[in-house]
Amino acid sequence: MMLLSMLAVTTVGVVRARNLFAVAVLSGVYSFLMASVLIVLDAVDVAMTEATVGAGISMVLVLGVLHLTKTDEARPVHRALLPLFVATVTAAILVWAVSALPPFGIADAPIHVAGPDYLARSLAETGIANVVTSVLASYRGFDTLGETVVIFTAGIAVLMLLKRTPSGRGGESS
Amino acid sequence: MKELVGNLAAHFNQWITVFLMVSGLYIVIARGNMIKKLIGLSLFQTSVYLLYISPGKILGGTAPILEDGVSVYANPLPHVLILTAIVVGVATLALGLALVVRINEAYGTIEEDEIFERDTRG
Amino acid sequence: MRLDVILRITAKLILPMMLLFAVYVQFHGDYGPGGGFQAGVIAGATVILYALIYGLGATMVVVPVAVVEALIPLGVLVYAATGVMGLLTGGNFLDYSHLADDEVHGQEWGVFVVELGVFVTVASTMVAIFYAVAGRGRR
Amino acid sequence: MTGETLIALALVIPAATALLTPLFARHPNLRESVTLLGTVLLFAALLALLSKVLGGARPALHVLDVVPGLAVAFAVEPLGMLFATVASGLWIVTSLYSIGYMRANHEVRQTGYYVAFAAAIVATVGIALAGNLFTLFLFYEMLTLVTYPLVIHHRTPEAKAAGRLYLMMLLGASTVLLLPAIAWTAVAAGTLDFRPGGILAEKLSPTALAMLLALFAFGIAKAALVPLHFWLPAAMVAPTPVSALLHAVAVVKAGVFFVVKVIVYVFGVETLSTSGAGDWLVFAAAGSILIASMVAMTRDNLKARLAYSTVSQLGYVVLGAALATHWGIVGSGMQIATHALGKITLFFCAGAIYTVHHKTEVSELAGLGRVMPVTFAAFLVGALSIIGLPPGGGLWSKWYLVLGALDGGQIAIVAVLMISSLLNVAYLLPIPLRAFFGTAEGEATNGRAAEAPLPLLLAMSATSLACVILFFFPGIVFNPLQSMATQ
Amino acid sequence: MREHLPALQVLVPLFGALLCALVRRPRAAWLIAAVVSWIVPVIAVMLLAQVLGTGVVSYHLGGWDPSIGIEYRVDALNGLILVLVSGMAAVIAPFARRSVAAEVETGRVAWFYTMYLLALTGLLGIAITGDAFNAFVFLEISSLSSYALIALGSHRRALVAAYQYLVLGTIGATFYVIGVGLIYVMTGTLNLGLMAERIGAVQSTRPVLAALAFITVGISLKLALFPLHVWLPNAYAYAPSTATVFMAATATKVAIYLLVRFLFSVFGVGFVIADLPVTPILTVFSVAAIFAAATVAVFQSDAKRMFAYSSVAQVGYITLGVALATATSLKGGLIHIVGHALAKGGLFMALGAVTMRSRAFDIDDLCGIGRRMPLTMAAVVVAGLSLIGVPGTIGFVSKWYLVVAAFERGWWWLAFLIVASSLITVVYIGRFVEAAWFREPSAAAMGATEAPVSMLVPIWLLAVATVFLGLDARLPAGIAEQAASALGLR
Repeated sequence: MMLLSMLAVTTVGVVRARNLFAVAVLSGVYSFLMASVLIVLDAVDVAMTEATVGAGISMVLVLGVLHLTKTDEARPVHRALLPLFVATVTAAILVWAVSALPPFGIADAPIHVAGPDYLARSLAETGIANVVTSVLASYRGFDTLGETVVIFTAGIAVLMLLKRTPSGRGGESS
Repeated sequence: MKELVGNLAAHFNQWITVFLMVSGLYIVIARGNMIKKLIGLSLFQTSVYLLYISPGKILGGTAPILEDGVSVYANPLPHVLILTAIVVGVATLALGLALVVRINEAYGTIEEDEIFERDTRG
Repeated sequence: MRLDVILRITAKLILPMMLLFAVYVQFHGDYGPGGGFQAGVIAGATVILYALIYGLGATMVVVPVAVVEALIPLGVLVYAATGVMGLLTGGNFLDYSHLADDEVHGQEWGVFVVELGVFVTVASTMVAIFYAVAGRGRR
Repeated sequence: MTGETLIALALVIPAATALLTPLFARHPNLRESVTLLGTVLLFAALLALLSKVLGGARPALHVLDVVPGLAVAFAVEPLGMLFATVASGLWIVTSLYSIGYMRANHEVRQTGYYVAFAAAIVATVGIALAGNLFTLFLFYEMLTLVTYPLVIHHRTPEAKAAGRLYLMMLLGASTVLLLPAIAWTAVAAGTLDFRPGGILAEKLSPTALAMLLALFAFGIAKAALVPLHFWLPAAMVAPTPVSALLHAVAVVKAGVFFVVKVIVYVFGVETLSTSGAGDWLVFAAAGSILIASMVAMTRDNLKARLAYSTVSQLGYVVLGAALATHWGIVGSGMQIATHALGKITLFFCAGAIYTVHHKTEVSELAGLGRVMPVTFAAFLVGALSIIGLPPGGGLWSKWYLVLGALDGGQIAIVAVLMISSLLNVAYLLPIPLRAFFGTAEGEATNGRAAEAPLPLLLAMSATSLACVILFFFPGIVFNPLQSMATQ
Repeated sequence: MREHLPALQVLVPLFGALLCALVRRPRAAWLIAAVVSWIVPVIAVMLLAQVLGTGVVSYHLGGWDPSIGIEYRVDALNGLILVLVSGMAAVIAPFARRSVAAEVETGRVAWFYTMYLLALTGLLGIAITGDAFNAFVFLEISSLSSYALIALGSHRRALVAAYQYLVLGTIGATFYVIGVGLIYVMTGTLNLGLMAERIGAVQSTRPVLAALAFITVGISLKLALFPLHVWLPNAYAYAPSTATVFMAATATKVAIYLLVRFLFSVFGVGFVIADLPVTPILTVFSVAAIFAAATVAVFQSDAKRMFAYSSVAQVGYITLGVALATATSLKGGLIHIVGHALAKGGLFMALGAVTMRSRAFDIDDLCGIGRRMPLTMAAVVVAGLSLIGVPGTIGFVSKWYLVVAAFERGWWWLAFLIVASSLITVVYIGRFVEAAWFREPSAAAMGATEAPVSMLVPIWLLAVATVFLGLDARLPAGIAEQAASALGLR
């Protein structure tokens, strides 16, 4: 609960801060907090990834880009009424919905009862103790392939956008 | 009122989740600075992680890494999904930032209002 | 200048350990938290750190751009090819059961190779992006 | 040859003409002979088909199903047969006329002109022989689209403006009113086929029937029922042969033919007369007749006056059908044929006058009759036929319409018919009379060749002759219609 | 091999993309893309034939049961979509070579084709998968690659367009994930089929209702349902021609498929249509889209933008077919998906050819282009007629079904709205055609010459297809019929 509240506070900070460096750092903090929350929730793999990605890659990327652009955010000229409205509506629907979800942490929620029983079969079928890995790489291996393709896509896309190609370079135009 | 408090206790992390989501969404829509927008976007996506992970937790359980003497584990499936989601998120962020760099070079600014106004001026 | 020296020496110590850690995370993924993705990130970070300290030029000698850009699709290729192997060995796509003589080992092998593919793509992508951004920086 | 083959030929021949014409763009003589050949062949095919139909046969041809329920199919029946034959017969004459006219006036884009013309004939034949509402609609829209280039033939700003009006009114009405009407029919009747006695019997309430009829009557803007007539005068910017065949015969007759066809084969005369859903249309048509005639009197431009006269004459056809009586149907059928012959004659004359003396206004024609007697003689005959006086075939159509009105017990309508005939006299007869007996202010002939070129003369005398023939032998038209109406 | 067709459907383009990224030579990349684009439709057609012959095809990836693994599932509905998407890709391939060479700088051509194939992979993946989360992954693949493709446009606005699409697209995708997550928490499965089975028990609980809302909104963002369309016009207008053609012909269609899948298969017709006010809401937005977007299109000066807005309007017809939720209306919607893909594909290809030959985008600069590029512009006329819905084109068939469906429901006012809207289409198509054919050639037009054969052939293929299917639409209609009955629509 403590962590979660801190998360909330950090978010407020992100919303309010105008200096983008501060925002970047705050979002890094946010990621670390998120990671610790995830650990509490027994999602160690996710926590590890969130830490490396959120606090690592994302922050590096943002800072790198900030280095190429400017670092202060201008005050928005137009009124923020519509966004506020959209946000509140979304919030209302979500609160309305989640407050009817099965209570936190109980063992007989649908996803545990009706959900797939990886825990029971992982060792027997794949011999892998870390069920997350076995599900990731085998049971739902296709999602992970897709995930890798996403990285591939993003990588090529960024190269395509940022890499300087002196047009008509011999090797490529041929 | 009482059941509301009870509800709050039972769903505290979901309520926080909602708060994070919405504030992320708010940043995206309300702010004109393209980098800020992207950060808001990743906030928005990150908050979804909790929505998936929280229900997977079983009180008294441990991480889904099988070992002897432990019987209650958290549900691994949400973890897998979220791992994918994280990757998708960072991929989007990277691409978005690349675009921002190019836009900054083309327009000399990353404030949407200024960009539109420069375009209308041709 | 002295700072720089210190930096270089510490880096000399740290970088190998980082790589080692990456390898550990990669292979220990079956028994503890970790896997191709996280390992890839760490490895990529190592290279980037190296570039930050020893300069882009030096890094591009050690890790040439062309190689990096070739590795991105190769990683995915490894993954997909493993899937196709399953398809050729009489199972469905991504069915590792027949990769080894008994199903469980087949699965283990499959998972191992697949994670390797993820590792390659992730690490090389990070480096490639870094190169691109850095190349953008020096104008 | 079987009826199916003949139907197919009737569509293929003009289509082939349209496709072959461009190949000879470089050699005008070859090109024109292709056109003429096409016209003659088509006419022959239709005559052969006509003989079968008169023999009581009802050939049909099912081409394809677009989707279940939407079929491209043809079914020949007397009215359509009549329409097709008249149109193709006049196509021969008009082509002859066109050759003379286009060359004499050194018109541009002649190849495109002949192509579009042939395409228009394809559409017209398709309309005439269509076996269900969808097929009819298909060719109806096609006719609109292929005649558009002819309307804007001169590419002048007013031509384009007219073209825009033409498209928007015809397409607009047909999509917004006609298409829903057809869909409604499909949903209500479960079929779109034309059946003797109609397909809507006991399917809809009288009010619904009236509404549906309104959708059809106004959706078919080609019928130029006031107030949906503006496109017709506007379309007069086209070269005269176009106005002659398309906007006095093919296009507008396609409209009224559609209306009659719908009333006879979709609603069914019985259903309509018993439900009384057609009464309002009778009066709408009557109004259209009178208003258009009055406007025609005020027009000095010859082609404009003829156009408004057309609008009012089309009113007769709709009226006859709306009466939903035996003689009414026969009358409107005959009106289609006789008015076609009469009005095309008048347009031929107008074109001849323009070609030789470049006169477009009625007021300029005084004394011209003595210069070009043949032209104005033809004009006189055509005018008489349209008014409904001997020796013009128009007499008979008017006669049967009056009978139909009396059957329907619509005395008021009889009166309307009388009045409008007087109006016709008032705006048509003065033209030839002043031409013959009036005195030209200034020189009328501007000293050039007096009478029109030969092809033009041939064309107009042929049509005027046809008017006279119809006066002496109305049976040619009457018998098939009689057989249809008595079904 | 036959039983592995579902996997191959997605793998072939994926491997193609990888190869393109490895061999960096433009010509070779195009060749790979072309070969791939010509293989996938064959696979798709075989799959569809299999479905029509022996019923639903199910493929278990990794050999795991759908309850624990990921399933590929092909029925008449997504079989049709697969054929459409891959077929369009096959037609676009020959067109792409010259167009891309002209618009994309040589160093990036190979990457362009990589992205293009990835987009294809993503769309096929969304269409074929039977797993809600897997659909999300492939949605992101197609989205990310589309952003990159758009950003390759020559004008700097292309970058901004790509950025806006990225932001909105990501919001949409995230909404979708939220919805899926809620359903997952309530039902404990991600497999669409199992969801459909289990959702009945919890269908009126708040999370499921919210899930319906989030999924609908999220997908609506991707399919550019008015007023969530703001990203589309700029994206289409400034992307490279080939990318525009591909997206306009396929992307929105696949999103619509996903919406149909969730509304009618997962949540179920009985629940969504009978118990919830989905029909009126969706109808209102669709009609709004049809009129608003078409009206805006009339006032565009840039030809590509004009047709982009027209796309928004045309999507309205399709969603209308979904909204009315009768067998007839869905038939109309599905046939319109096909028809619009053909017509709009042809139009944007023609514009691409014009762009290559004249470098002009403004309608006023394209005056008299018909004289210089008669064949191309003739195809534009044909495709335009299909957009208007003139009988004899496929555009009419779909409109016919929609009007009839409206009458069947007794909503005669809706029928009139539908037909009235096509008048607006007449206006903007007419405006373009008149400018191209009946005006004096402009400077840019005078410089142009007829498009190369490699472009004319695909353009005319599509134009002819619109007419052919307009005269014989029994095949698509039949498939649509099957799909509708499979979804339980009457």
